[in-house]
Amino acid sequence: MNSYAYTLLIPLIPFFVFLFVGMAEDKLKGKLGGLIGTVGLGIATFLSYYTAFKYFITDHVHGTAYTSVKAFEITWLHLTEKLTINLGILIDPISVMMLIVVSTVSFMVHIYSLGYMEGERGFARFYSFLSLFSFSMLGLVLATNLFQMYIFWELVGVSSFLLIGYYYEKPSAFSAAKKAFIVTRFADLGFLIGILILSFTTGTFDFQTLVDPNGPAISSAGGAAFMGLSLLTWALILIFVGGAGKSAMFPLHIWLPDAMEGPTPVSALIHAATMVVAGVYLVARLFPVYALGGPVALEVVAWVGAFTSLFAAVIALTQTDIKRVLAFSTMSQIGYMMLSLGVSGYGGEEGLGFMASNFHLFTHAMFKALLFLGAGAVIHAVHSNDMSEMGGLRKYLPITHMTFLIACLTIAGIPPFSGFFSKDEILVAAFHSNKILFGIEYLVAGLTAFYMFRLYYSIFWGHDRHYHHTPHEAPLVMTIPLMILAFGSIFSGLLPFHHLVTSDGLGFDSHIDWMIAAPSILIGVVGIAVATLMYKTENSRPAAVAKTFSHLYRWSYRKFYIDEVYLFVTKKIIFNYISRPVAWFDRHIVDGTMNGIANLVVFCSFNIKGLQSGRVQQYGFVFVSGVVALVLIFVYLL
Amino acid sequence: MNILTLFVVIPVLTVAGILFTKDLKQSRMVSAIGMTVQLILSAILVYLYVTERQAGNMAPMLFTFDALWFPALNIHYAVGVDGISVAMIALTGVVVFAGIFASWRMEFLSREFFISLILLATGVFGFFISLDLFTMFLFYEIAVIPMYLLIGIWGSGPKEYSAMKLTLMLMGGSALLMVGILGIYFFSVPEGGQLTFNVLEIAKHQIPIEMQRFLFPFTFVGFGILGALFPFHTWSPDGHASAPTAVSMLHAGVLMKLGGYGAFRVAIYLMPEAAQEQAWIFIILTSISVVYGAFGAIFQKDLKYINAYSSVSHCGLVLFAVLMMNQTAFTGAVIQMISHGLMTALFFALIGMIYGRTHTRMINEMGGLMKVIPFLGVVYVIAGLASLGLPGFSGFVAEMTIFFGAYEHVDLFHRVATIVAVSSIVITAVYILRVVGTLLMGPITDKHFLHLEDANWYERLSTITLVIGITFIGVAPLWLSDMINFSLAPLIEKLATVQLPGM
Amino acid sequence: MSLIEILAMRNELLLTIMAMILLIIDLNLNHAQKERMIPISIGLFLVVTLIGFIPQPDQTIFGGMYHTNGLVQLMKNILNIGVLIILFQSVSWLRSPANSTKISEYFFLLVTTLIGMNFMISSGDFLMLYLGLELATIPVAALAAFTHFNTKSSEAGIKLLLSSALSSGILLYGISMIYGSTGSIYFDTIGAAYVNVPLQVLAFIFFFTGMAFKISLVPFHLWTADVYEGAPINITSYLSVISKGAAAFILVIVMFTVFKELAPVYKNMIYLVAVLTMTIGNLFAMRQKNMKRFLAFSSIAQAGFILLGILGTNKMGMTSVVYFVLVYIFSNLGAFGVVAAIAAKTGKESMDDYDGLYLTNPKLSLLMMLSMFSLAGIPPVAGFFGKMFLFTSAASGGYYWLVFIAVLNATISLYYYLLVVKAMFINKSDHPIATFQSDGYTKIGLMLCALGIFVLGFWSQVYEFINNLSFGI
Amino acid sequence: MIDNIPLNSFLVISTLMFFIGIYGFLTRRNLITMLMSIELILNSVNINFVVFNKFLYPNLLHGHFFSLIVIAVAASEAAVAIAIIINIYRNFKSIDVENLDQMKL
Repeated sequence: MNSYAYTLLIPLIPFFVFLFVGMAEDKLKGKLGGLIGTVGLGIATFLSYYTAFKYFITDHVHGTAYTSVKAFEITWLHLTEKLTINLGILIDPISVMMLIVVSTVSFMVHIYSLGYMEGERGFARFYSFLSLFSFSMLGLVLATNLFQMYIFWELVGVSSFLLIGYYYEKPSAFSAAKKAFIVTRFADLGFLIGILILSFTTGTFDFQTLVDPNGPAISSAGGAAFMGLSLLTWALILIFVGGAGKSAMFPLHIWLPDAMEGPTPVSALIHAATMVVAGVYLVARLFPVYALGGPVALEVVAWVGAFTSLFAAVIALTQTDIKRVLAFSTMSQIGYMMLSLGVSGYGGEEGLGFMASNFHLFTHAMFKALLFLGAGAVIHAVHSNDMSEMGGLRKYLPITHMTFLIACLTIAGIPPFSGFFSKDEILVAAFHSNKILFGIEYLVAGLTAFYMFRLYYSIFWGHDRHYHHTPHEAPLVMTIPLMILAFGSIFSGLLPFHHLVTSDGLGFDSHIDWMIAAPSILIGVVGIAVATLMYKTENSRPAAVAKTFSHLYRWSYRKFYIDEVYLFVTKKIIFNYISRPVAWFDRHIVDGTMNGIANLVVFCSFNIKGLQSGRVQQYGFVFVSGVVALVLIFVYLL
Repeated sequence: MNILTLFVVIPVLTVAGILFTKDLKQSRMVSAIGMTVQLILSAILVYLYVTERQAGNMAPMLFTFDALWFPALNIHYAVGVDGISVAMIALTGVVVFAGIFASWRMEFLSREFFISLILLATGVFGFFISLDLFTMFLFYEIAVIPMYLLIGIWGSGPKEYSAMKLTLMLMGGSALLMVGILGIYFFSVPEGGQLTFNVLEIAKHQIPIEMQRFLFPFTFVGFGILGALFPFHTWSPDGHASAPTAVSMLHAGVLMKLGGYGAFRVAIYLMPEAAQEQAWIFIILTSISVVYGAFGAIFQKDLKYINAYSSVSHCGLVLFAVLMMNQTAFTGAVIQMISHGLMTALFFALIGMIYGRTHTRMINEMGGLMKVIPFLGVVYVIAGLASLGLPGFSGFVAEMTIFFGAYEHVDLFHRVATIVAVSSIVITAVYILRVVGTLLMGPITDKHFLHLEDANWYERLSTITLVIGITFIGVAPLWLSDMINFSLAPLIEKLATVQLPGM
Repeated sequence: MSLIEILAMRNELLLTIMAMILLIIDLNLNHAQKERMIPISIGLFLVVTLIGFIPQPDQTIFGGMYHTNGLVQLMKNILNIGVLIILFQSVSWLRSPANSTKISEYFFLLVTTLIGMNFMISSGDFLMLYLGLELATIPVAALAAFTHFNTKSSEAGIKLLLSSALSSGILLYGISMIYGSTGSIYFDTIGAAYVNVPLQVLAFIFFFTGMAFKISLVPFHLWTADVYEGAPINITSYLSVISKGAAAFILVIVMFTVFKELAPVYKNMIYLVAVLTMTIGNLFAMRQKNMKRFLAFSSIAQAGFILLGILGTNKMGMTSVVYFVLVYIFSNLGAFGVVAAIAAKTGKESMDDYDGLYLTNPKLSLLMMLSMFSLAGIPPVAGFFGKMFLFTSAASGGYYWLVFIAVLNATISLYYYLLVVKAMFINKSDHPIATFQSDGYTKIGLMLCALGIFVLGFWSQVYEFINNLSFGI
Repeated sequence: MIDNIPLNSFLVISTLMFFIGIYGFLTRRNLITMLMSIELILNSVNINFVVFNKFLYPNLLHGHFFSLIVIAVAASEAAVAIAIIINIYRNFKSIDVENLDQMKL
């Protein structure tokens, strides 16, 4: 026990809120459930900020490395002699950073939903699920060991499942939830196997032991090899598969767009800011192991990240559902983070990428949550997700409009907004490690600026569509979070991340490298300009462009048919070519054999009935021949 | 009287009491009282056991009681429990209790129903407490035979066929078992010693290896049939599908555990050498049944069939773990038995309750039930999440322990088998969510469902009891796993002495 | 030889006296009064049975022709109990107008055959054995043909008589060879002189088949089904329980004493016959719809199990055989008792008539179910223990595969026993057998069976008692 | 004079009788004839006993007594048999064994 023991409350408060609100769901009238949830999370948020303050400022001796502190730990289960599952709380730079992100966004969403979800059936249920999610997410970021992380990883998955499927009477909503759960579950399979291998090669789950540069994990790097790669590398790759599943990295990304079926605040919280970056967090958590133990695995991370960011950006160009556009942009931004982790080295300047990744994670959480909540406000106003049914909203929704614009500029990487700083660090890191990756990211920066402003213009500019009632600005309870987040997205860029969150805990100095920054600003501006040209006012240019690149357009619009491929695999292969035969085999072969035996017996009993002819002389004959047979066998043969 | 003997006496008294009742009300009241007492008793037993252990009692079996029954054959009525049997007894207590309340409205021949149900329970309790192979076998058969009447009389669908099939296959299993047990008996002691059926006595020395080679398959498969070992599982889907609710609960929840428990307590414990040699065959079979059952479940449309196949998968995991033969895997096996017992009992209870309302078990004929029967719906979701191994529920603990135990083996064969088994968690998720989706979610398909009433008090009681069990183990597994762990020590020592020829 | 020694044969003497008394009383009764014979004879027989339990020293008289000891006495008592139950059960049948004139004949013949069996069991040489055998068989033939107007009955009678005559002819031929080769007919002298030479094996086979006929082992069983079906139910139960039991007793004794030198040979023979008997018996029983015929075949299968005990050729083996026969008497008489009670009231003997019986006559159905489970060897009823011990003794000889086959057969038999249970409990019937009350005698008979079925298993002293009297090779 | 007939020829006779008896039993359709065949079997047995006794164990009498008993038993057996056969004749108006197959399978 130590001065951080109180942090136990941070996850526990939402948990008890969940229990209480969940049990007393139908008793809680009106917004009571929501208020309880919000207050509970408010406390948790306050504690998180206090922790951050305490950890980064008051408790920290200047010039020394940030050490990781175990605030609390209990034994949960003994597995083998060596392996024991503990539950606890680990305080170190990234976990505190995540603590801030999660609690802030979650708190914002809680407040926002008081307005957004007003009058929904099962309002209290919504809040109980939100609290459950907050609990699981906080537990995940505070995990002291890999297995605890896995436990909460699953819990996060299920609460996301519950929230996506919140409108469970809509079949599409539930199937989206199902898809999300099963895809991530499939990825978690990799994670679990990774854990199995890693824990048996290193004999521990504990992060502090794992990331110790001369601990069992990294020293086992040269250990037993399988198919050319060391077991450790395999473990890391498999673990990354788990992370990729949660963070919607290609090709496990298919669940994220559908997940937009959930209520918009949920998308903002889970599918933009927190849960989807769990993958990044996982890799960051084990970063020393990746960097020192399995560089190959790290390369995989980099390339997957890079590809996904490009891939998603291209799709985002053509989507018309605003939430889907945001979803794909989320994928693309997470791609950035993964890449930047992938290109990073360990320690000091080398660890720039690591720092940049977390930095971007932080800023992205702010502006992406802002974007989603803004989109939510828009949807709230026009009751539609489709761009084509929007336009000219800027005069109806001034606040939303402003904040949305800020967010767009941020994501486009225009200084002095925070996005610029974090993205710039990433580009620098990429530039120093691998020019190709750098090129990709550079391109993606442009694409991002383009499609974001495409979105922006088609929502807020252009002429009005005929709305069945004039759109009105969202209530204060919704706009205040927007403003707070806008504030965050503007100024969070000024945080000295290179002193706070670094790969080895030691701060280092970094400055903006204008050789890279300038072009990145430039391409951002270019993207915006093109978007302005095409979408500020209705004109035929977009159509023309679409026609010239019709194939590319269609493919991008159909998300490169990945969904169809998956559908084929699951429906056709699994269901028809495995499950159906299995069922058939069971009915006819296995069962048939058993029945066959029974039938055989019956058959015999029918065919020997001739023996019992009812004629005494035949009986006598059988008798005598029986005697003769016995005599033959036992007198002459034996 | 010895506390363990009470576990047999109380049900018998209950049966006697039911004989004097007249109608449903009285008989269900008597049986409810009896089984409540039984439940309390098992709770007391757990408490006594834990305190006894903490007091430092290191005996392999506690509360032992031994009475010579057939001196000529040295057959004893010998009872005693270790952590494992205590856990199983507690499980049985809970499931039977829930089962009684789940069949609160058994109008037709209610007296006979409760009598047979409790006779079945008697057999199960007796099986778990007995240390003497003869009495063990006796109780085993006592537990099996009432199934015929229970399914045949109160069942649904092709009940005669299913009942006959189930009974005959299980009896065929006991044919194998008989050979195994007699074989063990005649080699229980070195030449000239007093032959014995007592497990502990037999375990003291090694059965000749060539006899083990001959007897192990008999014993293991004999128990395996009851544990739904592929390809001898085929009685289970039909049987479960035709059985009335409480019977499915008891059967899948408890009776199938006799298989795992016996395979562990008799086959492995008494014949470790042969087990080591032949494990690979059965590991292949069990890994098949783990995946096979899951895939089989995906395709089914009848709720009970789905659950039956998932039971095949989960019980396959039990035997799989038992065959892994290390401390962790054994612990996992026992936890899995308990968790599956609770989960599947809960499932069957819910299915029975839903069936009682919608009068169909075909998932494609139902939909949107969550809206009309929220309580049952929520509990069903909980059961589903538990059975797909979500943290916080017992299934997760069990599966993780098993996987880690299995993965402890360093050789490739075991690890591949493990990974095959691990992959089942995804398939499980698929079919569970498929059911939940079509059954509870979406719009209401049939307007008759609009005025279904939600669970009554006895249904709530029966389900909540099980849910509590599941979550309790899921949240705080440590006490349970330690209790089991400790009791495994003798077996682990015995295994440690085994010289592995070849492996 | 003093007169006191004659008392060694007290069972036989008492039964003979009883038979005489019955005849004398019968002379002084007119048709109306015949009914009185029932209480008188049952009372007398009860007395005989009770006297049988008075302990008695081992003795050998007539120069070894006749000997008695604890085991023999026990066997006789077991048979007495069985016959007593049958007497109780047959009352309602005797009261039917067709038989009311022949009541005393029935008792007389029954007692006579019992005398024969007693002599057979305690015989010390082949002459006495043969004499007892015939005395036990011929009156049964008369009983089988008891209902003289019924063609089936007389057919049964003649079939039984002819085939038994043939078998006893062959048996005698075997005995003559034994005599020729050893020069003696006394068990002990022969047992000492017997060796494994072809002639004597041949002789043994002839003798064995003669006994196999009595126990109705495959392939010497074919008469069984027809005779059982044709004969009146109580005679059927008598044949299937008492005479089978007696034959089993003497067979196991002879096997363990006279032919012990031949054990290596006859073990294989018994192995073969046992497998055949169990399997064929089951296969035939599966299809039967007539309850008597059904029980006949099932009793054939049961005989196969008895051989497993003999195969043990040790103390455990003999104990298990005697114990099994004891249990088997109660179980089978329970079944036959129910069939008899129903047939006496309604004349229905087919399994289909039993549909829905439980709803109308629960007690009968329960007893029937218990008997079925006991015959199938399902715990907790006694049959389980009987079978279990037979298997144990077979396993003690190392015959694991035989045990396996046997238990599989037990499973098959469970199938058709369950068919009866199914008919009574599960099947629905539009016109089930109406509810009826049996008379006191029948009730007592049935209750005795139920009691035996329940108690014998758990009450291990019974087994111990038998075990202390038994012996092995 | 009997002494100069060897034992074997007696045994051959008895064996022949035995098998003739069995043959008759299995083939004759008339119940009475079947009974007679059985008598043949029994008599072959009697011959056996007597000659064994006379030739091998002349100083003992077991064989003789045995054959006497067998004769007596055979007589009683025949008596009962005839009784039943008469009864059958009443029922079937024939004593052909072929008719006696109402019960089969």
